[in-house]
Amino acid sequence: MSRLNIELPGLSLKNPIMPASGCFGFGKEYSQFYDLSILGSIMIKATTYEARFGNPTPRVAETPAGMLNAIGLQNPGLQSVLENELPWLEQFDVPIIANVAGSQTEDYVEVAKQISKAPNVKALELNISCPNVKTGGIAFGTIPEVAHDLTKQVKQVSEVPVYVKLSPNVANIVDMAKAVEEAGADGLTMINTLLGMNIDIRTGKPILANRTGGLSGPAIKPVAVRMIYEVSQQVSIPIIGMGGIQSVDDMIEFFYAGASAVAIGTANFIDPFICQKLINELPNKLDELGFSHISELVGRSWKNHD
Amino acid sequence: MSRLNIELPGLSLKNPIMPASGCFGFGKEYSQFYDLSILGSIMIKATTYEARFGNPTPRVAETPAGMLNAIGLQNPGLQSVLENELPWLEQFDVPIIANVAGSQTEDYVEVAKQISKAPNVKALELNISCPNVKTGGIAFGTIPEVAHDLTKQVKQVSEVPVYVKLSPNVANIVDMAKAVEEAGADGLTMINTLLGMNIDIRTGKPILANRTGGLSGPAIKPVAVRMIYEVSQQVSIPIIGMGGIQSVDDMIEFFYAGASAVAIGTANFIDPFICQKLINELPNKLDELGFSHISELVGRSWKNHD
Amino acid sequence: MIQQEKMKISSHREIASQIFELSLEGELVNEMKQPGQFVHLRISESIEPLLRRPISIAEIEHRHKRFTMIYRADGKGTRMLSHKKAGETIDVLGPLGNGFPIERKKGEKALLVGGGIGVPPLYELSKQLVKQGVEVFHVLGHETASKVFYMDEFSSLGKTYVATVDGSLGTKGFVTDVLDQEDLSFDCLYSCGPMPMLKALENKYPAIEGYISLEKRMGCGIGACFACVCHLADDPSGTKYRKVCSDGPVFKIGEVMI
Amino acid sequence: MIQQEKMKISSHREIASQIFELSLEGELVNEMKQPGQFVHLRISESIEPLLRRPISIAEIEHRHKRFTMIYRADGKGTRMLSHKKAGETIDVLGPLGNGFPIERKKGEKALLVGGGIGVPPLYELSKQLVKQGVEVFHVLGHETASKVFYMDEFSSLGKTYVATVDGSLGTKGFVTDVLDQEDLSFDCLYSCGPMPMLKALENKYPAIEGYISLEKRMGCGIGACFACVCHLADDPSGTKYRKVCSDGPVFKIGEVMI
Ligand SMILES: Cc1cc2nc3c(=O)[nH]c(=O)nc-3n(C[C@H](O)[C@H](O)[C@H](O)COP(=O)(O)OP(=O)(O)OC[C@H]3O[C@@H](n4cnc5c(N)ncnc54)[C@H](O)[C@@H]3O)c2cc1C
Ligand SMILES: Cc1cc2nc3c(=O)[nH]c(=O)nc-3n(C[C@H](O)[C@H](O)[C@H](O)COP(=O)(O)OP(=O)(O)OC[C@H]3O[C@@H](n4cnc5c(N)ncnc54)[C@H](O)[C@@H]3O)c2cc1C
Ligand SMILES: Cc1cc2nc3c(=O)[nH]c(=O)nc-3n(C[C@H](O)[C@H](O)[C@H](O)COP(=O)(O)O)c2cc1C
Ligand SMILES: Cc1cc2nc3c(=O)[nH]c(=O)nc-3n(C[C@H](O)[C@H](O)[C@H](O)COP(=O)(O)O)c2cc1C
Ligand code: FES
Ligand code: FES
Repeated sequence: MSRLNIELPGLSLKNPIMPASGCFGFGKEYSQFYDLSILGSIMIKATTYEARFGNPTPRVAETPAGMLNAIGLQNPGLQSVLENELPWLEQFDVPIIANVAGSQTEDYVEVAKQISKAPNVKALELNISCPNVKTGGIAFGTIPEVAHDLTKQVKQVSEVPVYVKLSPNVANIVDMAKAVEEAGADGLTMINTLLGMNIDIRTGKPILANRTGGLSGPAIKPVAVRMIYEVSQQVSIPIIGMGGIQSVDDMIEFFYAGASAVAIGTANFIDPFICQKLINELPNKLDELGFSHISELVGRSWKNHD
Repeated sequence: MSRLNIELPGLSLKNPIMPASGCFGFGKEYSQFYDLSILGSIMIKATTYEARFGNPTPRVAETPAGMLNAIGLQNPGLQSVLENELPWLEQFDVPIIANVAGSQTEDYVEVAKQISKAPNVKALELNISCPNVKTGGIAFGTIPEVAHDLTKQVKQVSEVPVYVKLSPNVANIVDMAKAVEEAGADGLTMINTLLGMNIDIRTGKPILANRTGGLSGPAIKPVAVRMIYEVSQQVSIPIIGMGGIQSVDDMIEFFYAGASAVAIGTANFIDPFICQKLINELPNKLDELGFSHISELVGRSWKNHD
Repeated sequence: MIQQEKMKISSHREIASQIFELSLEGELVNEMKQPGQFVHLRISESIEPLLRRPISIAEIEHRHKRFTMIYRADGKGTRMLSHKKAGETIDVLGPLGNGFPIERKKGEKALLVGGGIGVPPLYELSKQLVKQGVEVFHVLGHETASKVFYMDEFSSLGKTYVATVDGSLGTKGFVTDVLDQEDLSFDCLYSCGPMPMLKALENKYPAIEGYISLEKRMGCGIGACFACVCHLADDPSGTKYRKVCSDGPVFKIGEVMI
Repeated sequence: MIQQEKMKISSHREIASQIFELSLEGELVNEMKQPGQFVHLRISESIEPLLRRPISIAEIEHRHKRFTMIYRADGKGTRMLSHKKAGETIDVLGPLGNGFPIERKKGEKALLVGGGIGVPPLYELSKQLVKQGVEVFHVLGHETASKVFYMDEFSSLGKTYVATVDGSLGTKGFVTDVLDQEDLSFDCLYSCGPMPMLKALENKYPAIEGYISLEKRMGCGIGACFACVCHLADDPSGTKYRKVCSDGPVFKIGEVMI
């Protein structure tokens, strides 16, 4: 398995494959299907300071090669995550990336401060890009100065490296990436969902109660690959890539584009064993392509090789 | 057919269905399949002042439920369009929307001035959003002030109403829409393609010679619907909607979202008869949904009805 | 235990207008315990449709390692499903959720009320209740006669009333119209169907012991994505919830807000 | 005239490793004029794969309203195509483009050079040339013996040489190695295959009359989208072009930049 291991700030990954935040809960449900210790890491569901119920239902809808969600960051709140979810995950030999969300800077800072002390939390993922929360959230993800400031404040209190999760709903993703890199981000995760909507022909109304939601799944893969390709050439911090990955070939695209590791979101809903399968299939793919270690693929689409 | 007619600035449309720019050339090829006079309008291929060869090939690639293109605005140039393409189209009883492109303001202005004098050109579509042209183009489509200024200058010289084609590659589509409305735009067309990329697993390199390209097709439909939904509530000029339409149900979503007419792009490549089919099927769909005229659907997703 | 299995279609036929009966065979049937559980079907290996579809278990035949579903081919996914033929396989995730509690005393009476595609799970429920010696009454509501299915099957288990909206079969109107006419007495109520029907039942029988099965749009189907939550009924804070996929789909009447 | 038709599969079989021969029947065959034209296939009614796939016409049988294609199942679309069975239908757009000019005098010699999946269109071409009394030579290049197809068919029309990259059949190496060995004389050259092969031929026979068939990724396949253009060979301005789909896919050697 040593062909797959990868070292990222705070994270010694057995392999570069992990479930994406919000698509794997806090791991319990998927632990019925396979041993979570096989995973490179787990990005747990966004945690906010207070418990949140989230948006009214329907919260998901299907689109061509994609889905929309407007969960609205439902989660049991910081205390419960610290007392119940994270201790439960300690039985597995897997580093946790804690997804941190909030509607104002103080929330982020408080959650980051406390959750980064949990023994199995090895990195934070700063969710500045959730499209489904009304207050303030959008500015964090679309204005470089605001993202810079938030990152800086979170860095000051976090005891583990901080990855910032970028929103694709911007005109210039490189500006966002550079802003958070300058603020001290240790890594980037990208992309979050594209803002979308669909309408029920029968009722004439949006299917989601929240009206708009985040588009994920294969439909957004070309946008994710393009953004990772652009950003990886302009920053020196590593990227964990995500957006529509369903197969080993999809993953390879992300590595070639410039990602150092990948996360799987929507595909877990379609095949609960997907992460396990991809971990098992990756070594054969490396053989087929003639690589000895996964790191040789990173950024190959833009690096010069003979 | 009077259930389908719709009046827009400069355009008396028999029906609200037209091919989208760049997906129908200047009409000749599709005239082999059906009489172009049945169409509501035709959005012809982008015209620039000088002839352009465009980008190197490969120029198209396939993605999940979508395609990428980086044609690079290949066209025979203004003079040839005025002398050959537009006169040829006069044999059909169909108003033409001329898609105007350029890499600097002067180009746009000159093309707009001359092409708006052609007898069958009833409106211009200002292409400020082509993602596949390097110089300048991107600023026209992503910075409200720049778009405002360009629109204003084109309005001053155009002899027909001006529609501005918005790019979806922005954080705030409403700001863009308002900026061009204030500058005097008579209508909006949206959306152009999302910027994307895919990579050939075998070579490790982007499939498109241009590396990135514009994503179109069903994959982008939820983004288009969401943007039209947001913009139509904030502006008072009409919207011609496009992005992934393949069926009558898809069209209905666009009308409900707030579009007054729709354009069909990528779907022409899959089914050359698609526009004809949609025109024929629409009246039955109106019956099924209980509407007597297409205009009753416009904006229904956000308007209050009992 | 939840399993994922490519199960073989042993039969597939249209039993009413747009209503299909689909039987599948495989090991996964061994895990099916309760009536009212459901499975999550992957309709196609392709990206269309992307998401799985939740469908209730309508009959379990452990001896044959076979179970049956009844579904309406309506949207994109179920229409694609309806084209599958016997001998082909379908990727099934299940059994999911918690079904109807059936521990009842011999001689008790149970009222089973179903509406439209909420009717199917009541069939296995009714069979299991009857096996325990419970007397069952069925009140089934449908749009119109051509959509009605399994009348003989239900009738052979207990007295069966039907209502159709257009009056083309049975009582004209809704299941509640039947209930108003008949004045049935019973010890326990079981129901599955559209929200307005479930609400009407909750209002009509505030004091009765009863169980209802809910529908919500789902992502994962196993409790991980929070797509399918509903509020608890007595929760002024508004933060308590149940997940329809893993806590339900069956809830005690009054437990959750409907 | 270009037509769109749902044509019936009359036969479909694997004739070499991953190489399939697919015959379709329908009225559209009446429109097929020239060898070297192609069709644009819609593989599925679903959104996967989204785009049509261009495949050359390998044989035309007007009497039976039937034509045959030979393709390699490699990517997503062609692999899906390979699962279709006789009796099913496929949505075909065609015939497209301009094929090989075949007006030649009786007794002339023609050299046909094909590489890999560029070989198929040469079969119909060869048949039509032979019918006119032209003597044909075939030089066919493949990766390896298991990928070779239609050797008997070509041999029955004229002398046929084969090269495989690994030497597992015929000459080891490329078609140009065969040509270097054999020193064939001919009046006209026809070729279809990978770019490097076409370039090598252009260099080897600068003075000869010849026609080559090109491949480009396509959108519309009918000349409307400008996806498939190539530069003209003698055009310092760099703005002149030909569309492979509607001006080609066959061009006179030297006409376009390859
Ligand atoms: C626990 C449970 C049990 C069910 N049992 C049955 C059954 O036994 N028979 C039956 O015919 N139907 C049943 N349904 C409803 C069935 O899931 C939907 O009719 C089906 O998912 C619609 O898919 P489609 O492809 O027809 O529609 P589409 O419009 O293509 O569906 C698009 C998306 O919306 C979801 N969706 C649409 N309608 C519903 C709905 N009513 N409930 C949940 N999700 C929906 C789909 O799952 C899919 O994700 C059940 C639903 C749930 C939640
Ligand atoms: C005029 C013409 C005639 C052809 N004739 C034949 C033939 O007779 N037999 C045969 O096996 N192949 C032929 N090809 C090549 C064939 O079109 C491709 O192999 C096929 O499109 C690949 O599709 P896929 O689903 O296997 O690959 P995917 O990778 O899934 O294809 C993705 C996209 O890229 C395009 N693409 C990929 N490779 C090629 C290619 N080499 N040329 C053009 N487009 C490509 C596809 O059409 C599709 O749009 C021809 C191509 C052209 C242009
Ligand atoms: C149902 C759902 C819930 C999600 N919740 C979160 C979340 O809480 N925090 C977050 O950062 N991203 C969240 N995401 C975004 C995913 O982590 C991921 O970035 C996105 O879905 C793209 O990957 P995919 O296409 O593989 O799903 C969620 C996505 C889905 C589909
Ligand atoms: C091959 C191709 C070429 C295009 N060329 C143009 C163009 O010249 N001008 C323009 O404004 N839009 C152009 N577009 C964008 C389309 O007009 C349309 O906005 C977009 O494709 C979304 O619609 P669709 O999903 O129906 O294709 C092009 C799209 C494609 C696929
Ligand atoms: S569907 Fe995912 S939690 Fe219920
Ligand atoms: S493929 Fe569209 S012009 Fe040739």
